[in-house]
Amino acid sequence: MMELRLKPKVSGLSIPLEAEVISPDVIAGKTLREVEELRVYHGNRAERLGEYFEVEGEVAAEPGEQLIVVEGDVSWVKYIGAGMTAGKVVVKGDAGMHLGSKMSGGEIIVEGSVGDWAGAEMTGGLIRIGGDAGDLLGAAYRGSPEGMRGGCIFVEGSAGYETGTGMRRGLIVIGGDAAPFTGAHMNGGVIFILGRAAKRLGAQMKGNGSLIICLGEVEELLPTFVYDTTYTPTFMRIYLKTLSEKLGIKRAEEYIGRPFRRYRGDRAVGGDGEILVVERG
Amino acid sequence: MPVYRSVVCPFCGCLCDDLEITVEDNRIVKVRNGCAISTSKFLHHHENRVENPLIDGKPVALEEAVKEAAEILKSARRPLIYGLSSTECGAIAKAIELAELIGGVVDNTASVCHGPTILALQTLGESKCTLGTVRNRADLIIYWGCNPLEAHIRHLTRYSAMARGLYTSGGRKDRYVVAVDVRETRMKRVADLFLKVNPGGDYELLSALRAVVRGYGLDVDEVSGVPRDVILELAERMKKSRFGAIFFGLGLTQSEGRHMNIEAAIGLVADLNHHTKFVLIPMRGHYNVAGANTVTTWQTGYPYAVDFSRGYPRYNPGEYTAVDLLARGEADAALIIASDPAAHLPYKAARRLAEIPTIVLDPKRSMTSMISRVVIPTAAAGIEAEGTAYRMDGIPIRLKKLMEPPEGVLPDAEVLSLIIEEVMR
Amino acid sequence: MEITVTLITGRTAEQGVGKEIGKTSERYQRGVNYILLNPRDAERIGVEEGAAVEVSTLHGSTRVWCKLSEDIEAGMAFIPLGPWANRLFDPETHGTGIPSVKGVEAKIRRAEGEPPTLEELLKELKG
Amino acid sequence: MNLIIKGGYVYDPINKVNGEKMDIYIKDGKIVEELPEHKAKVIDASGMVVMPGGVDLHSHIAGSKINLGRLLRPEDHRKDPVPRTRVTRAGVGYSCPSTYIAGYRYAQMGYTTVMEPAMPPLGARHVHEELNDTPIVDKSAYPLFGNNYFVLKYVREGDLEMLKAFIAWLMRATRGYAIKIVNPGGVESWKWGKNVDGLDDTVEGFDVTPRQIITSLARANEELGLPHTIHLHCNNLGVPGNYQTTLETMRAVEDVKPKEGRENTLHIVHCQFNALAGDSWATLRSGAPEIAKYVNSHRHVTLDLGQVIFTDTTTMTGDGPWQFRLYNLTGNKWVNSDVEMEAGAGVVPYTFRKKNPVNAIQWAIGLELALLIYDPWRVYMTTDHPNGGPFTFYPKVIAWLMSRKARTDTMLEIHRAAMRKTTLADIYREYDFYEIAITTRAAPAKVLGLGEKGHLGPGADGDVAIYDINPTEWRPSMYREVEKAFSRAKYTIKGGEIVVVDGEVVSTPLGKTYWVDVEIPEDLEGELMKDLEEGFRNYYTISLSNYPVEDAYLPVQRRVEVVGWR
Repeated sequence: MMELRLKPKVSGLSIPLEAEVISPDVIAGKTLREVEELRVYHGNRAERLGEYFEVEGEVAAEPGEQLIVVEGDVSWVKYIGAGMTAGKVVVKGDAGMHLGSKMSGGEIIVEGSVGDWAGAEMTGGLIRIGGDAGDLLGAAYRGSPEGMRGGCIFVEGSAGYETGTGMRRGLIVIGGDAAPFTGAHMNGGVIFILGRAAKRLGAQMKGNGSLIICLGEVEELLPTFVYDTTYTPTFMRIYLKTLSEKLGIKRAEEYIGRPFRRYRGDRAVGGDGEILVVERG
Repeated sequence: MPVYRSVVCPFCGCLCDDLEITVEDNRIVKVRNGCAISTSKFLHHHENRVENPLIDGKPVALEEAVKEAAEILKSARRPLIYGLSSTECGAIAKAIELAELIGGVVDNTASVCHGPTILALQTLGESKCTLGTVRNRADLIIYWGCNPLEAHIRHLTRYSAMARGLYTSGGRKDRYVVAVDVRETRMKRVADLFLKVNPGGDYELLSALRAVVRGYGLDVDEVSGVPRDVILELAERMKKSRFGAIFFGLGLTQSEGRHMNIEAAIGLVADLNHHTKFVLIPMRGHYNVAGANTVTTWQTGYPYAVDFSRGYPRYNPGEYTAVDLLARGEADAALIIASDPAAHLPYKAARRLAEIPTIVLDPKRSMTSMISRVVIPTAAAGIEAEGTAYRMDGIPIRLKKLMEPPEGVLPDAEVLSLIIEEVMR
Repeated sequence: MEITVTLITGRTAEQGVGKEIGKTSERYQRGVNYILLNPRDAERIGVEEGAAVEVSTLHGSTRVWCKLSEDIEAGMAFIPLGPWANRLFDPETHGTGIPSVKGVEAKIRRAEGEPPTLEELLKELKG
Repeated sequence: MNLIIKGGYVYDPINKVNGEKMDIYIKDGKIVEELPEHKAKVIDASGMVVMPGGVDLHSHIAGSKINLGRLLRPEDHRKDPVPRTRVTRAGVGYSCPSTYIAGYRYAQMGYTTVMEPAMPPLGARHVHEELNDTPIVDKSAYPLFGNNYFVLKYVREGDLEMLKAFIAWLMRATRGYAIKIVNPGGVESWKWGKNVDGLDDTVEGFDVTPRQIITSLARANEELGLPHTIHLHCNNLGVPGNYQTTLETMRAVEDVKPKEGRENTLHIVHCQFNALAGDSWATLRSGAPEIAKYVNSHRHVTLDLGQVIFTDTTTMTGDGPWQFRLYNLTGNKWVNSDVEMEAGAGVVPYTFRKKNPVNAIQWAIGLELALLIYDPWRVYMTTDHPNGGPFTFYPKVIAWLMSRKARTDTMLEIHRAAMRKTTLADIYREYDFYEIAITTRAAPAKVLGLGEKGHLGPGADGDVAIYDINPTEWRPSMYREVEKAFSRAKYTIKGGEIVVVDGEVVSTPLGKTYWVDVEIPEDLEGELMKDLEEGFRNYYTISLSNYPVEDAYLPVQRRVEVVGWR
């Protein structure tokens, strides 16, 4: 891959910068000069990317060959990698809102934490977040019937409210704690929670194979989820192995062979989704 | 001395329109039919007024204040226009035009009251009706997380529990009334059934009711402090009613769960429509907060939290809402119209208003006006200026002008027009 | 002595009446600078009707007058919305635009001094 | 400004001009016989089509219902953001466009008159406020009558005089233009969660039938001599087999005598939704041939299409029970809104899919109606915006009407039910430009009774659309060109002012609002007011005196005076 480096010239802007141009799809095929001239938006002003970042490195011909490395904290930059279809973006610090929203392919790695709406309505690709995720990770934007429709998000730390709202397909793995309403309106897809799951998990979850797997403690389940059985699902081994091997979550393997309590719901919507909670001990 | 009849009260979302106001020497001397708050509003409208346009607390000419306001807004990168729920629709329209012109954000106070109701509606829809439909038909009325006795004082008698109508000639005795709240309010005395729900437990209770209405059993003894039997009985009563209505307030929107609480209520009501007729009506607080949402929606497609920084409207509560923009330190200038966010928003957000150049349009002095760079007094809509207001159920009503505003004081819409002209200059 | 309660905010008719006279009016200030406590809770922290109490949450603290009533049950407290209450709340809206101002955990104890006046609040707000 | 439109191929069916090369003169906003060239701006229209400005008699563009649609659908707006320009405001488009954008986009297609067809009287101010923010086009709104308490009361009492007085009063109170009826009786029953299932069902709580409501209102309408006929959304909309209800409805008013100078007494709206045959969704087929057969042999009926477009749209009607049905069919989000004493509404997002057999049949039915009814003066192109699809797809519908190839190409992409369950594949008829001019402007203007609209004769409003397509060279196989030309008018002229050039809005005057004013005889008015006062006191939640819309809401108005009683 060809590596393009963006070094922030400023830090901690109070008015965030909107820079959906930080995407292999936009940058590939341009000259460095053209990359500097790309439009970014600071409040109501349209400005040059080059005013905010030093641009160096190499530009690839195709997005799939493009690696973009953002060197530093850019929690003040929104829409990094939004809508990208291929290539790779690495952020060596925090990133702002809407990171990788609506992306359909490629990979984004954030070493720090991300703001709200990361991976919202994404349909493919991989997002890895080293720190914490904000609210509405992989969620549907307001009014949309569907959130994440494919791809994978892995957060090492905790995830905020309404993670995976309206999720239809794909995988979200939360290494730390999950805030309330994780998996709300889920209608397909899988969410793993390794830390503590807050209440209202899977609220208004419909079914369609929706699955929330809790490897940590669960604060409280809604009264509209009903205990079904305790068993050792065979598919779990495959999932846990995948987490370990593909995402590097070695501790997932500890849960192989462990029994899970299965709850079905959400009956409030006549749903038939599943929450699997690992048996303690 | 002129007596105005059928006057519309510009205080709360009830917009009662049967007031009789007596005016003597350009002063209101008598109010009939008004509630305590309404009477206070009319009788004291001349007190605590902003007497002069001010810049940094010093009296200036209107032109100067307008010029300063335009200057501030023009040079800002992330200007916020906020308030708008206690003025008439013409002013709201002008505020949106101005926001568009300066590439700013326009938000209204719905974002901190019934914004969650709108978020829920955008996910699920909503079954609702005008208040007269409840008056004429409802035989079951539930007040959930709201207290009309404090906030919508004539609601019970004009529109709901006590009102008599086409199929409810017996008034209160033709109805079963339920109140649900986290504490025992005075509504307990009004209701046939009062349910005390644990704080933050509304979502669970609504979900449980919904599951029961759908025909599921309930495997737990109680939900959020309400015993199973009570839940089963209430669900049955809802299904058996001929026309049911749930009124709800900030007890649902501002507590844990926020829009998800409203989703649970909307879902419950939608499900009940498979058994009978059921509606859900938010108790909108400020008299024209519904109008602020309505006008913003027809002009921009979105009800509040609208960002024009990229030339076209974008919408995202949590990102473009006033509390968030201020608390994150994003807004670099603010124009506040007919609202007092410095007194009501969380401190961190209020603090930001004091840090940035803030402009206030308000008839009266407020916390916000006292920390603002520019203050422009305006005529009180519904007393000194006419215009449209939308009732909590969406009915548009014409506010009346009963008297002249103080010398040189213009309505909000006209001041905003002057600012727009100045910005375009 | 300090107790932990669940704090509720809201509007009251009295606050509405005062607000319509004016934000600087005596009646408005009286209508919003208090906390409603159950007498048993008040006893636990050793305050009476009319005493000043300090209310604090994770996000801030404020001082208000204490009003006692059986209308509020022990373990809960009520403050009308306004410039005294707004110092207690988290501005975080979790992607909704609305802060959570009902059902917040708060600690209450007897206050050292009197509650701030509106002028003092203003001064502080201006920084 | 004076204008001369030179050398275009003019289609002006009201004046029987069929593609003749001629010049059009506009002076002070009106069409005139002739103008000296040096006193006017000249627009060269040679090689182009010149028509009167388009007239849409049924499009939900203003008021609480469309605004609920807007409120409900941020995801729809995000697909189509519209930035501000030097002359135009920002907004959103797609299925629920913001008011400004609706005005611009109509003008961009060469439309200059648009009617909002469902105004709940209590929400009349809202409708007018939105119409005032809908620039360029002239407009009006039709108040809802079919489930109004006073209408039901006077129908039950058989008191036609009071019914007429009430109609006259409500038209003035709401500044309305025509009598709109939506699922008569059904919407009232829906307030108890019920519906009516046909013309002779009894309305819950009132001892009247839909048949009585329709015929009484039609009679009253014709006796009053209102400019338009009753504007009816039939019972049983969206129910398989409902074409029979539609036929029965048409028969029900056969003996209503039309007002002088008019042949028709009934306009059936978005007929496609009411032309379903078969007895379930599985056995659904087209009922359009039967309806067309009836319409072809009876002069008293006009209808509009409600053409389906394959896209994601937002359905919204005053027909609450139908919207509840649709919600149950789709599981999509659902808004219901009942209006005390008068009306109701519902909103449900809906996607018409090419591969869905029902949608494919619906698509074909709309076109069948347009093609099987011989007289284009009685069938009008609409999509019932946004129900069948957004109005911005009109050029696509025009292409389907004008080109069998366009229809065939679509038919090949969609579910075969369109071919098997309808007659569309067997229809060879293709509209020409003259017929398009009839169905999109001349005929709707005529049926609305708008004498100054829909034509280019002297005295007409200076509303002109110029499309960059040469009719002498055009062939039906070139349907994409016609679609393109009608999407972006070369020029749109409104009231003598150039508002669109090359498909871009260059000026945004505020159009006028039409309303009908009928004077009520004094004694009758006295009796009516007594009744109204009692009704309002007992059942409404606003005072009678706060009900009528003030003149402030109609900054540019055109009052159409009607002598209702002679």
